[in-house]
Amino acid sequence: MDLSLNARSQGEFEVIEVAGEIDVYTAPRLREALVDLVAKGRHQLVIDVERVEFLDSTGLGVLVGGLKRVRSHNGSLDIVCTQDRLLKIFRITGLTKVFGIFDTVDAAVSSH
Amino acid sequence: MDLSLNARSQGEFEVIEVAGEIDVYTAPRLREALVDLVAKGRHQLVIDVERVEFLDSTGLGVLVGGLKRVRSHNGSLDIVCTQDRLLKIFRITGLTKVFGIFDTVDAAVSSH
Amino acid sequence: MRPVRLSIAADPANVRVARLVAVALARSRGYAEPVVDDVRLAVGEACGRAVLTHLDGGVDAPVVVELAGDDEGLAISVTDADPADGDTPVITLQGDSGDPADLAAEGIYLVDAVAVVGGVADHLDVRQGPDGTTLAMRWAPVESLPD
Amino acid sequence: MRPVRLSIAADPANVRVARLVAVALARSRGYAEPVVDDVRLAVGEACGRAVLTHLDGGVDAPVVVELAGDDEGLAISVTDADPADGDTPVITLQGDSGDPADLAAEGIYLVDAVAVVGGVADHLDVRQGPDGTTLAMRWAPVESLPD
Ligand SMILES: Nc1ncnc2c1ncn2[C@@H]1O[C@H](COP(=O)(O)OP(=O)(O)O)[C@@H](O)[C@H]1O
Ligand SMILES: Nc1ncnc2c1ncn2[C@@H]1O[C@H](COP(=O)(O)OP(=O)(O)O)[C@@H](O)[C@H]1O
Repeated sequence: MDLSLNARSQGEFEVIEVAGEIDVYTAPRLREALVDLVAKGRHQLVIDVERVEFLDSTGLGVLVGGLKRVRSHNGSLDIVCTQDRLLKIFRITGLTKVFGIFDTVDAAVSSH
Repeated sequence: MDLSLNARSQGEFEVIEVAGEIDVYTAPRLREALVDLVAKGRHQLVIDVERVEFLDSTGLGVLVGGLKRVRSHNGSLDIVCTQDRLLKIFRITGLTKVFGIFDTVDAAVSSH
Repeated sequence: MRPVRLSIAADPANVRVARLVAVALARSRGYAEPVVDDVRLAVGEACGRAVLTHLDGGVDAPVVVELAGDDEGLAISVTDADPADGDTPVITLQGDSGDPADLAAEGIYLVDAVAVVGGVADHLDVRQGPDGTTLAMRWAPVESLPD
Repeated sequence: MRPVRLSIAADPANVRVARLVAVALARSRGYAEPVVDDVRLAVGEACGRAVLTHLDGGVDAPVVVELAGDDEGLAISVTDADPADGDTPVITLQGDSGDPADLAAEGIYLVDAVAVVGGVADHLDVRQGPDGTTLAMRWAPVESLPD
């Protein structure tokens, strides 16, 4: 399964739904998408990984890179994730302390 | 996916439903099942491969072996198969001329 | 995709690993499912044949599967390490093999695996060398590859 | 299941082939899905790291993955062919790496792949030799194997 990306605006937030595998092969496409959004002035990002089947440290690196980028514009990057197998890798890498991780897009948006 | 076998009597016929993969690894289990049935005096066999996902020449060899065995008791061995990808290998190997191949178990049974 | 080589110990359980890799490669190259089915079958037959050849001959070396996809299509070869000698049956490609039911002594080579490979690959090349036999299969490229 | 060796050219697209083989092996050995997920992740991380190491270093040789399951569990090793020299970052296992967000210069080694492997394998052994680095991972056997 390859990577698929779908972005939509929800008020001042941009919600990116990611499906498939975020790995060493596909992570560059996610990075491009994030860079494009930030370049267009979208700095409040919510990344929904509920339909992601695999996430590796390259993918996490891209998420951290996105976070850095939006923060330099006083923006935010939250994650929507309830899957145990993905939460596990956020935990192992200590990234649960870095990202806001929410059960739903609405919870992420209303946290601000 | 491994091999699963399920046999039931339908009058004088024995219907064997096979699911999964019949290959060089699992074919011996199918052979054993056929040998057992013949040893129990069941010589009218219908093998339903509708739920088989993969069949190789080792599996075909076991089917041909079963056919030989029941024929020596004046029995029969018919195949129930409508899947193109399985029919293709029966065709390539010339076995469409050797087996009765039917769309349903009832069609196989009522052909006798 | 640059090439992948898979070496499997001669165990029937390993043949499905080779099928799996071949299917993944074929799908990633954009082949339609009927072609993917052909690739699965061809690789399964070629590896099954090689594994049984090793087991029969007591050959300890692994069976080697090489897979590559490029602009010229998909190329997969399966090599056994069974030295060709007088005992090795001459492999006849396709051909009119007569009634398979007559052959049935329930041997493993009952249905000719190589003929099946030849039936589903676009091109098959059988090379018998002193160190073993290679079945080299090719499939033509798909018309339009996905990005 | 007797061993399988997979050699992949250093291409990010090939890492998923290695994951696929590892998952197939873990499932065939009867591991529960959460362990299968760990195996998938560990092999993905180890191979991703090795592939990027080869690409960074211009190393042409393949990355080698060896997989075996036996009564002592599942053993998978991933070996790169990047000679250890002064430039090779010393790999620190797990450990307190501080705030990952501070590290983020968006480099590929931002999140330590080896730490992830160490986090999901039952046992990890890192061997750095003159010819390359091997990550040797193990998982304990499942309590009761299926027939
Ligand atoms: N030399 C051989 N010739 C033909 N088939 C073989 C040979 N060796 C093994 N096989 C096939 O492989 C099957 C499984 O082999 P085996 O080593 O018993 O594995 P397992 O114990 O996991 O079933 C056998 O039942 C047989 O059909
Ligand atoms: N030296 C490298 N360091 C880090 N990542 C790399 C390196 N080489 C390749 N990659 C990663 O692999 C991705 C895909 O590589 P590439 O050769 O461009 O394949 P493709 O053209 O199929 O996408 C790159 O976008 C990059 O993220």
